[in-house]
Amino acid sequence: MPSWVLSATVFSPLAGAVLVALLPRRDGLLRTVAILTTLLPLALAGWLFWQAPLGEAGFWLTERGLWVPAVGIGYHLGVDGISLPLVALTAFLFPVALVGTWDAVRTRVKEYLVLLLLLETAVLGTFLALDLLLFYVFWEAVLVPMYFLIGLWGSERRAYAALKFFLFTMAGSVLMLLAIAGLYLATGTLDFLRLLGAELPAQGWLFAAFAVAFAIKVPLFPLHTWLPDAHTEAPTAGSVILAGLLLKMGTYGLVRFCLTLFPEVARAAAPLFMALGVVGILYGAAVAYTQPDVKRLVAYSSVSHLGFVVLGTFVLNPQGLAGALLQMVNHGISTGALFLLVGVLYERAHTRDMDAFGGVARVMPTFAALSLFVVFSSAALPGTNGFVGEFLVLLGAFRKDPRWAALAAGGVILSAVYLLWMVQRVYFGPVRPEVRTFAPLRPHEGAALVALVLAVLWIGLYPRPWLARSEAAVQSLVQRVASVAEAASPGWGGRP
Amino acid sequence: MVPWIVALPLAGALVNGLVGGRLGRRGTSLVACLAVLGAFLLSVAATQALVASPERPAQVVRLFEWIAVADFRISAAFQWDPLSALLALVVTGVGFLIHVYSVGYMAEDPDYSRYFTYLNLFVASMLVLVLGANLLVLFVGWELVGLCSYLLIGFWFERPTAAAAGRKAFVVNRIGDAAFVVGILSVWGLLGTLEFREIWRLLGEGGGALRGHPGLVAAALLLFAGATGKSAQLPLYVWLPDAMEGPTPVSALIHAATMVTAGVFLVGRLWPLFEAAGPVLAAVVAPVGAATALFAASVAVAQYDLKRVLAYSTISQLGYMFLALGAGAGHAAFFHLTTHAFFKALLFLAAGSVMHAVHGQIDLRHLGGLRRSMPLTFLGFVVGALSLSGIPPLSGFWSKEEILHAARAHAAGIWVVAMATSFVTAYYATRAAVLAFWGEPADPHAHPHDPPPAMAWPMVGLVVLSAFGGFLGAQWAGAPLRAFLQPLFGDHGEASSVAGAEVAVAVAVALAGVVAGWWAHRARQEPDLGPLGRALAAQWGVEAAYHRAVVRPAKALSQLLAERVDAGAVDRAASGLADLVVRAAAAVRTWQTGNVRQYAAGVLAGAVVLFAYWVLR
Amino acid sequence: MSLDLRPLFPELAVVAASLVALVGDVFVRGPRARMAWPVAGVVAVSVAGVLVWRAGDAAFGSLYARDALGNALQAVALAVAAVGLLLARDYLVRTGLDRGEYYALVLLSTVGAMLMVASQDLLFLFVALETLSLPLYVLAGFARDSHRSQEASLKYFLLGSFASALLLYGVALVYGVAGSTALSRLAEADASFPLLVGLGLVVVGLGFKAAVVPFHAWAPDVYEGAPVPAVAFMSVVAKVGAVGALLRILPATVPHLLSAWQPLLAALSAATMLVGNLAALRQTNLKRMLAYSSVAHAGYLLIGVAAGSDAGVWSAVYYLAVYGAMKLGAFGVLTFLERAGVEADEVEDLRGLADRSPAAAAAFAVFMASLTGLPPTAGFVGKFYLFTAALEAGLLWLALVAVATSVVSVAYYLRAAYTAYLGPARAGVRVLRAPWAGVGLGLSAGATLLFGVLPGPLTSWAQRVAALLR
Amino acid sequence: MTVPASAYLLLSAALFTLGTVGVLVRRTALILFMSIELMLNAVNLAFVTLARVHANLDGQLAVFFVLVVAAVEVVVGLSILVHIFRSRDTVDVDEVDLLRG
Amino acid sequence: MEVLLFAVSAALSLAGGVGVVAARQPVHSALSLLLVLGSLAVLYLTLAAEFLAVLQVIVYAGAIVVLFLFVIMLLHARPPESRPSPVGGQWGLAVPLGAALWAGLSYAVLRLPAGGRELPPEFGTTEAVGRELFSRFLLPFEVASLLLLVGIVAAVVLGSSPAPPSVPPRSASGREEA
Repeated sequence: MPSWVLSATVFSPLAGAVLVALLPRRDGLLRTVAILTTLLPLALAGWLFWQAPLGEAGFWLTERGLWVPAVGIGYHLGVDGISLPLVALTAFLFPVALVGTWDAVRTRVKEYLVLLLLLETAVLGTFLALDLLLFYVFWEAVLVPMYFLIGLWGSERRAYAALKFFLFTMAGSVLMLLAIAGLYLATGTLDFLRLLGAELPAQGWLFAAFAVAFAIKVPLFPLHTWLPDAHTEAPTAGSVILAGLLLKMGTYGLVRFCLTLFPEVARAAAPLFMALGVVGILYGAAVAYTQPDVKRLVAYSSVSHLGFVVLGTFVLNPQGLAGALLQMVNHGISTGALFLLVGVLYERAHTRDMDAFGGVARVMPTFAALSLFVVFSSAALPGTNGFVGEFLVLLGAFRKDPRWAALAAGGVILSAVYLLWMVQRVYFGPVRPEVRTFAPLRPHEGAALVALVLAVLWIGLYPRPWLARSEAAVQSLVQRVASVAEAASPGWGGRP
Repeated sequence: MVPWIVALPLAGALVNGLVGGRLGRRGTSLVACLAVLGAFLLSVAATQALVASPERPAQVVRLFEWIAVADFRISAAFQWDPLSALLALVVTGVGFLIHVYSVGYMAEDPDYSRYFTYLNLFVASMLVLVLGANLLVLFVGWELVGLCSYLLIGFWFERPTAAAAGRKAFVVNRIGDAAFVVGILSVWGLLGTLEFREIWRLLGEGGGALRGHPGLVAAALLLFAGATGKSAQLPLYVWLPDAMEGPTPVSALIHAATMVTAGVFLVGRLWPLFEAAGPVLAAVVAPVGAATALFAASVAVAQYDLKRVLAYSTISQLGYMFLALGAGAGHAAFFHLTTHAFFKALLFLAAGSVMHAVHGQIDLRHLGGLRRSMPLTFLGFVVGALSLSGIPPLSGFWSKEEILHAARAHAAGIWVVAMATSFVTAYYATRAAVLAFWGEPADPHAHPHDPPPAMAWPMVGLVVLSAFGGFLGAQWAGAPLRAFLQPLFGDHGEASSVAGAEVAVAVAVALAGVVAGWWAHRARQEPDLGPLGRALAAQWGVEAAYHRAVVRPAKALSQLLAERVDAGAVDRAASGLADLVVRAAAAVRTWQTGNVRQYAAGVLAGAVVLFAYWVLR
Repeated sequence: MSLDLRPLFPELAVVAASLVALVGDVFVRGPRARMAWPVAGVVAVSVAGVLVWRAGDAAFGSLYARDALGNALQAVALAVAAVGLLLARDYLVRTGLDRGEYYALVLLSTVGAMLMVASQDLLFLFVALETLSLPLYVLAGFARDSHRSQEASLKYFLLGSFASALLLYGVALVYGVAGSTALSRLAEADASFPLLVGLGLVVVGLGFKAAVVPFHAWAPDVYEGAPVPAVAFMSVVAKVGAVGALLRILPATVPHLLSAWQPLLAALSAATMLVGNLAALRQTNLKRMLAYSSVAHAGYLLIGVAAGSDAGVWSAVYYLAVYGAMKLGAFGVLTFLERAGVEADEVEDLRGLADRSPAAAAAFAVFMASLTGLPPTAGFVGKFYLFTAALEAGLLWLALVAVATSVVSVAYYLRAAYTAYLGPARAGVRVLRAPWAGVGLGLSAGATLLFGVLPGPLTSWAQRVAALLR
Repeated sequence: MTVPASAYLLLSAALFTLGTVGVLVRRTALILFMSIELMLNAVNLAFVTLARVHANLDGQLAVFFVLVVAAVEVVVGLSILVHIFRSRDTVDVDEVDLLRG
Repeated sequence: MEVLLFAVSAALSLAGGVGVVAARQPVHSALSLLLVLGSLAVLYLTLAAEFLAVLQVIVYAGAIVVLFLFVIMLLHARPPESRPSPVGGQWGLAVPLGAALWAGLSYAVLRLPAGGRELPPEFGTTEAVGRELFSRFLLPFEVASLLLLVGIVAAVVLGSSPAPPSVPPRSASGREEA
């Protein structure tokens, strides 16, 4: 397989963005071109998914080039079992989000689409970059498009939310930048594969800097307060991408960098992260319950769900890690779909206040049926994708310490509580007069939701293709953490 | 063949769900009923094969590898053995009858195809539950039946009470399910497998080295906690009475005959595990079952909503089954499970007929005198009530007798409770029948009549089963059920001889209950039970206590976390930092006065500081 | 002693262009013909740039050296001058200020900066500094009839002279210690109190030019009052000269005194970043905000000086180049705007820019992102180099201050970029046609993006400076 | 050289300080400007003294250049001052504070 | 002799310095400045800088101070510091800062290496200085001519009455009209 596939995957949306920028301002045309553009990375990601060799742990396709030769920084992309699912998810979610919100944005359509396409390039790059500086570039490049997406097409408090989102993430990532600089000084390289074999100094501090950056992005309690605001104020497609993909950048970073580069510290810090994960699961669910705003409710549910991912990551065994990986994908699909649902409702009611709804299931039966699928996927009902991921995480947690699993299982109860509460208030109950005038589900909305529901069922019923592609990578990572930890004494490293 | 048993109703659900609207009512009903009938016939065929082979080995069909990571590998697989066969027959058999009944009952409903979609989906899910070859597949079914229960309870979702009841059912079940999940994890952690056959193999013969292992005890307790949720046992029973918000056929199928027995099935399925877990069965399962049986029966005495009476009765009867399991009489529990499915479904269908006839009226105080106008319904209800009360020779008598016998052999205290329950059961069953069918019609202008054939024939079928179903397990008939289940529960536990003083006492107690019920309500009056009556009507205050101790605090805690902690502290910390920066920014700006001389002073000050640094260095 | 003037050809070219503009102004009338001055200026600086690019190393007496550091910074200064001239033309015509003197002053100031970064002698440095500064004082007041412009000019002049005097005393002290003002002699001097005080006063004087806290207070006022194109030019050229001189004097000449001056420079750097970014945070006047941003950037540049290492030097050179592109561009966007017939200088005046000139708005967003230090812009790469240099020098705390203030800076840069995308436009604000400035803006934006996406060539180029320092 | 160099240098320091104080305390732009000239002259004195001390002419040449620069500064500065005075009728620097914040 | 000259000149220059800073009238300041310049010229003579002494008198006293005086006349400067200032006399800042500066500078100059080297005979003469100026310091000398050019341009730009432009003159900043 030619290695330029990776570059093509990453940069095809960028090319699309340029194209959209150059085309005349005819909204329909622009939207069509944008959607067609996103099909390119989808096709390429699909091909990667198809071609992925099973049982191979390393990066099975890499691409190298010189980038800043003067300081020995390279252009290095690569895909393995850990990044592949996320690449596939990204390539899948963007067209779905674009189709699902076809004409939800009616002002400055060109800018909107250009930003979304830029965002896709940045997200894909984040997941594929194998040079730390390149990773950081993509990581930060995500911020600006997202900032504008929230700030320009968001709802009432958009400026505040956009800035808050930016400041929180930036605050963490600059620390990561320092850590990257430190790594460079210590080893003379930022090539991920070379760093794997290098002797790293002051691992504790480096780990901490990386971990804080990722924890804010995840977001891990108590660094999560940017998230409800950003999710709530963002336009629908923005929320879908934000929840579905941007949060994954944090969890992906934890797995890819924190675990892999600093295994000893990761082991030492695992209890802390597990605790934070479990706190996040319970806290997010508890806070979600009394939110009057549907979008805020979904946003807090993300805090809860991402807690599972962190928990699974740091139990440091194959089931937990595989579950965490799968749960990243699942959360992307389910919560992305949830935000799409809210977007469909918002299109009709222009409010997100749960009190304004009631009886939607009577007026929009198909929509309600699809919604229930999504809700139960989010509530991890067996047969849906959520169950597979959460169960694996719980299994991993149980192996580590049954008490963690027991606490986390509490989150399973709570997710049913708040999600069904939402369903009861929005979809059920007497039909409110305002709701009676709701337009039925439109074809593009339906198409996006059906695509998501099919993904929900695919992973729920037959997750093998996903699990098999990451299994080897997961196992080798777990072994790496375990073996290094045995070889060296765990601890918080020295001072930088 | 086995996967097809599941596939047929699933296909029915799919067809009705996707294109049900275009099939028309007749098409929808045909698809739904035929799917279940097909599943029933397939089950019968498969059961015959099983009966034919004397060892009755469990037959496992693997479909595909479902979840596999490293040493954890689980397949989607079905298992056909006597227990699943029994349950599959009950589910598809009773299910078919209720499907047919529903054709009549729901004939006027605008969401006809949605109803049958759910109902077919339920049957498929229940079959997944009973046919699953490992705990995880069982759990899939377990949760899916919960989902269907949720959907069907809230079928008339525009009624706020229905929507709330559905959610309550799901959430309360989820509490049990969470424990169940941890139980599954424990089993895997302990045994490294979730396959039933493997579990049996590893824990056969009393568990061997693992007997009484604390992990095993924990696993058994957690799994039992899951069972209490689904089977509405103390303390998680509260959802079932509210579940009566659903259409009555649903109550009959899900909340009486099949789904609620899933807990009993689970314990039976993991019988070797429970046996190996040591004291769990005797110390926990039996007392919980007994307590639930008596408690729910007592509450049923004071209910006026006919369906609620039946719901509490169901809870009570499920308590019997757990009592039996706790007493070690697995076959008795499953015998009762089967007969209970017959007579309780019959009772519900009769109640449904009543509702159908009197325009949804279900309050016993506003019913009465239906005896003459609805003879078939009257017959069905009385047969069901008497069977429930354990009056010979109806089916309930035989199965209850087995349980009482086992209880007596197990522990005197349990037996006493069981007898007391028997009395109360007969009392409230008679009370309900009297209030509904005797006396003068409550509304002289109404002309209630027996239901149309689609609803009548299933009732007839269940009347027959309720009356004569006892042969399945009765000693005089050679206890075929016991023999059938023998590979699972073994031979231990002495069979009831159905003779002698023991039976006489039991029958006497039941008759006493019937007589008391008749006597107390013969004039359609409610005897004043004083404070006891009020306590009973209020379910001993359990619901209120839950509200005070769980629901309200949970809501308050959530509110507290959202407002005080999240917005008030966590977010405030971040915005406080931002405020600090902004205040510093404002301070810095005040230095910029626009005055040149001050700026010069600033430059000079900088220079002086520089000097100072080099002097002091 | 015969003089080989060849190394001075670049400077001479620029001087010649300035003379052309001055003298020609007397004779030439008519708007079309007057286009000759900017064209001549741009051509001259381009030629000078090529000459600098091709120039080898050569010493010119003991005062002036044509070396890698000088060449690099001269190239930056020339590029800045070229873009600065392009940005000015449309504005000057519009405001009736289109006089040859403007171009002459810009070019003379550029010569000052060129000499300053190449000077090997403190005395010569002083003369060059004045050659840089005096034209800037006049440029600040070039909008003769504006009270604000006058005030800017007066403040800049008075404070600038004051700072020059302080610098001069520093030179005297150094001379007293070393017996010469040549840097080569300074390099041999041992640490002594008078030497350090002398160096300190030199730092004060140069710090003033670069707008380093606490010598920065003039900058916001002057930038607000002066005409926009002049601000764009001066905000960059003064920094090129001053930071270049600091690099030459401190890390390149007295590395053996590192332990003496490093803490001080680091402290200045930290204070500058903090004050600059904090003060910019609440500004509603865009020119003032950019002025404080330029203060803040002086702080970032000082990191490179404070690091005192090869990496520090070349990182600072890199960042100077990048800073030139993004700052010129940021101010340049303002030359497109006009409110009620005068300069539009409020952040709010940007409203609606995206609708009326999408390209300008997009470019502005790029400049803001780059000033913030976000990838994939050049500002990010530059900051990364500087932070790395700080870490390498063991100045972790300084790096932390730098990143923390970068985060703070997000708030005001992004707000400005964001405002450009809000509508509707403020009443009375017009977006003007400015083809010359458009070219300048395009060049700046192109450089900002190019050096961010493909930093390799510029990095190698900057690194040559460090290699040849030794 | 009977008077020690340090005496000259101390005088220069004192004059320089006087100049800086003048810049800080005077409001008339002209006087403020003259104070700066005073500072430059103090520097010149130091240069001349140090040239004498080191017995090389660099210091004296420095004075020459300072002189030239001072002359140009005066031209430029006075142009600015006169210009401002003509349009605002004041040379009080405290009144020149349109720009602030 | 030298001591006396030094003492008198130093005293006069200090007095002049105080005068520059303290005089109420700009004219008095200018005259005080003249006093300083003159005294310094004398001191230059004692320091073997005859060329500079001459230059000091011609350029500074003869040109610069005269220029100052012209401007003072032009502005018919009245005592301006009558209205209250927003920052006051700033003495509170100036005195401690000045004291610190003076202390620092004094300490620094006292620690400079002592001289005592023999001077060449023609040291400081016009010829000697000129030779240096046109050899080693030729470049700054040329640059200084550029500076003078800047001065001229400044005078032209700021001093000339505005040429009648094709568009009406506009101020560069928007807020002042408000």
